[in-house]
Amino acid sequence: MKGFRCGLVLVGLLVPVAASAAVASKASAASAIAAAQAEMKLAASMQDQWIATVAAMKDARLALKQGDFAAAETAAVHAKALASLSVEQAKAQRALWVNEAVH
Amino acid sequence: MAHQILVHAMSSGGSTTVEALIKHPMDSGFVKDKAGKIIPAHYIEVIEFTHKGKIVLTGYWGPAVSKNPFIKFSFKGGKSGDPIGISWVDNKGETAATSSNIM
Amino acid sequence: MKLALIVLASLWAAPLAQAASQPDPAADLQGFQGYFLKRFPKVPLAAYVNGPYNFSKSERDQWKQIIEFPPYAFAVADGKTLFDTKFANGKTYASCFPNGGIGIAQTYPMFDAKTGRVVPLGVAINRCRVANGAAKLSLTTGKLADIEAYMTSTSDGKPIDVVVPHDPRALAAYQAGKEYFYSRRGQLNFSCASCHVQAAGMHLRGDVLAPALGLTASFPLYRSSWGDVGTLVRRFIGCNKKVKAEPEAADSTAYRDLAYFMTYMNNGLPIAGPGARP
Amino acid sequence: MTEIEGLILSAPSRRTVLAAVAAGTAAGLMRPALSFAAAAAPRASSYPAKAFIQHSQDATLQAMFGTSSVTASADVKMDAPDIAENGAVVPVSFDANAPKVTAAAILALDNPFVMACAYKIPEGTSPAIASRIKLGKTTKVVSVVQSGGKLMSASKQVKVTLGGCG
Repeated sequence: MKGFRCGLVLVGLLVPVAASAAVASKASAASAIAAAQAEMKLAASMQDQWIATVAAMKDARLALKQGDFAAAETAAVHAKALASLSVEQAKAQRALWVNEAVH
Repeated sequence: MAHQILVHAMSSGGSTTVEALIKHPMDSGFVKDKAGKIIPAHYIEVIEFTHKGKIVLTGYWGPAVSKNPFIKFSFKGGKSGDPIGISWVDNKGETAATSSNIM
Repeated sequence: MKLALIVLASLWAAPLAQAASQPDPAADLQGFQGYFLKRFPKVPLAAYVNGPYNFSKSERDQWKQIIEFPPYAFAVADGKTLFDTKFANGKTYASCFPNGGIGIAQTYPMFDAKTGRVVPLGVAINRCRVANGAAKLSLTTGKLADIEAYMTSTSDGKPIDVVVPHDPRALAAYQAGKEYFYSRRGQLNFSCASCHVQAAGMHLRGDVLAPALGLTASFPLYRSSWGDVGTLVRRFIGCNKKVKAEPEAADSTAYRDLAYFMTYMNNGLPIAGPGARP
Repeated sequence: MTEIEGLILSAPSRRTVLAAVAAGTAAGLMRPALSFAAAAAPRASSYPAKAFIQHSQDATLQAMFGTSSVTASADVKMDAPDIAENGAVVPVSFDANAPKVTAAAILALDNPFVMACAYKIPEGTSPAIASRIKLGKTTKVVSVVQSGGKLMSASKQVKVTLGGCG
């Protein structure tokens, strides 16, 4: 179980590298941030927001403010990927927690 | 409530045991606060214990004494009802004193 | 947006399916305490309130010296002063609680049928303040923790007696707390149970992990690493951060329910708060 | 890790303190502002400031006692943990079985400043004192006692680990 999770985390870290190859504009950065924000909202509603997600989002917003759209988009994509992972984790736990419960 | 001193003094078998807990931050001057600013050194330098006015112990403390310092010692003599005096002065010149009776 | 809604809907379906089997707090309690008693046969039930000190002699010896004159003594004293201080309207905290607030800490968290929510002692203290025209205090540390320390000290040794009434809302809150406790979260993928059930009594770096059984009994707690007294909620926030998850709000339903479940699991154990830990 | 036997279910002294605080009795919570018989503040001028800013045992002892010559002695007993549960609060005590003890000091050799605390011990006070000190990292802790003008000591290595669950 633990190994599976670690695998997911690694994938999450690789995603932004691929995304940064695309050409970024203010609009694309903003939409990446919006997409990440929606995913984060979902994660929070499932009581599983990762600290790294919030940090990546903060980086994205800061880069956007400074006009570095490529960096903003990269960070936002990273944030969304992390948020998705935590959502996956929370979804899985909805069923798996029972296995850890002491009866 | 800034400068409290808690004292237990108990006499038995011809000697008196004194225990005291002193409220003081004992800031070492090496620690930073949340904003990253060094918290200035603030610690008790001299503490004096008296029995019926006679000094029974003088402590010299540095910044390496724990926050809210504790001390325990004993001296010959002393009987129930005798006053035990405690006073201290710190590196900022603040002082506090209290008196308690032997139980 | 529509897609998100569908995803959400499908997510909610799972817990509904689980809720089909009725929560049975009394059976859980028996199983939970039995699990620890079987695993650590030398530790008597009541001793679990001393947490890690059942598992490390060195730590226990230091602790014994420290509680000889415990560092939380000032919090208890300050808490008493605050507790006895009148609000602007002339009333005191005593007016908000049964028995004037003395010797009642063991009954919290309490289910409030009016609001349908769980009310931990800290929240009850804040409610009392608001009802008497005072502002809320931080639920984690400072004055509220001091008041809690004093109130808890008046319950010293009393058996924990948390009630989950036959109210579907209370049972749902209990079940939500249980699910929170056992669900892994955060980037490190740990649940509360990972450390405090599965790894209980083992070392995590320099510290011994306290078993969940007895864990809530010594709160509020003076932790040397905090340098002051903090509440159970403060520990929840710290644990969430440790596993790289964003903490919930201090007065969130999640934390109230978690405290409800965890404290209920300690029913029958003596109150030993305030406590001292590294 | 297995559980250990001989548990203390409750701590009587803790109870005493709680009860005393709750009752506001002699065991005694005192506030300086309220206490009428408060003693005068001690004189800060007697503070051996120089001894508290040294980085070695020798320099510290020289500044504190005027000599750095010290003999390890079985007559000095020292109690300190093998592993500190938290470096911020480490209980350390000493007990000297020696005549005419006039002063004592506790040193932590790897702290930024070596001397943690020192005591002037008048006649009639027993040369046994317990206090709590901070240790920055794993270090040798030394209790030095001045007996008849001579220094004798006991020492112990205290391991300080990172608080794992801060």
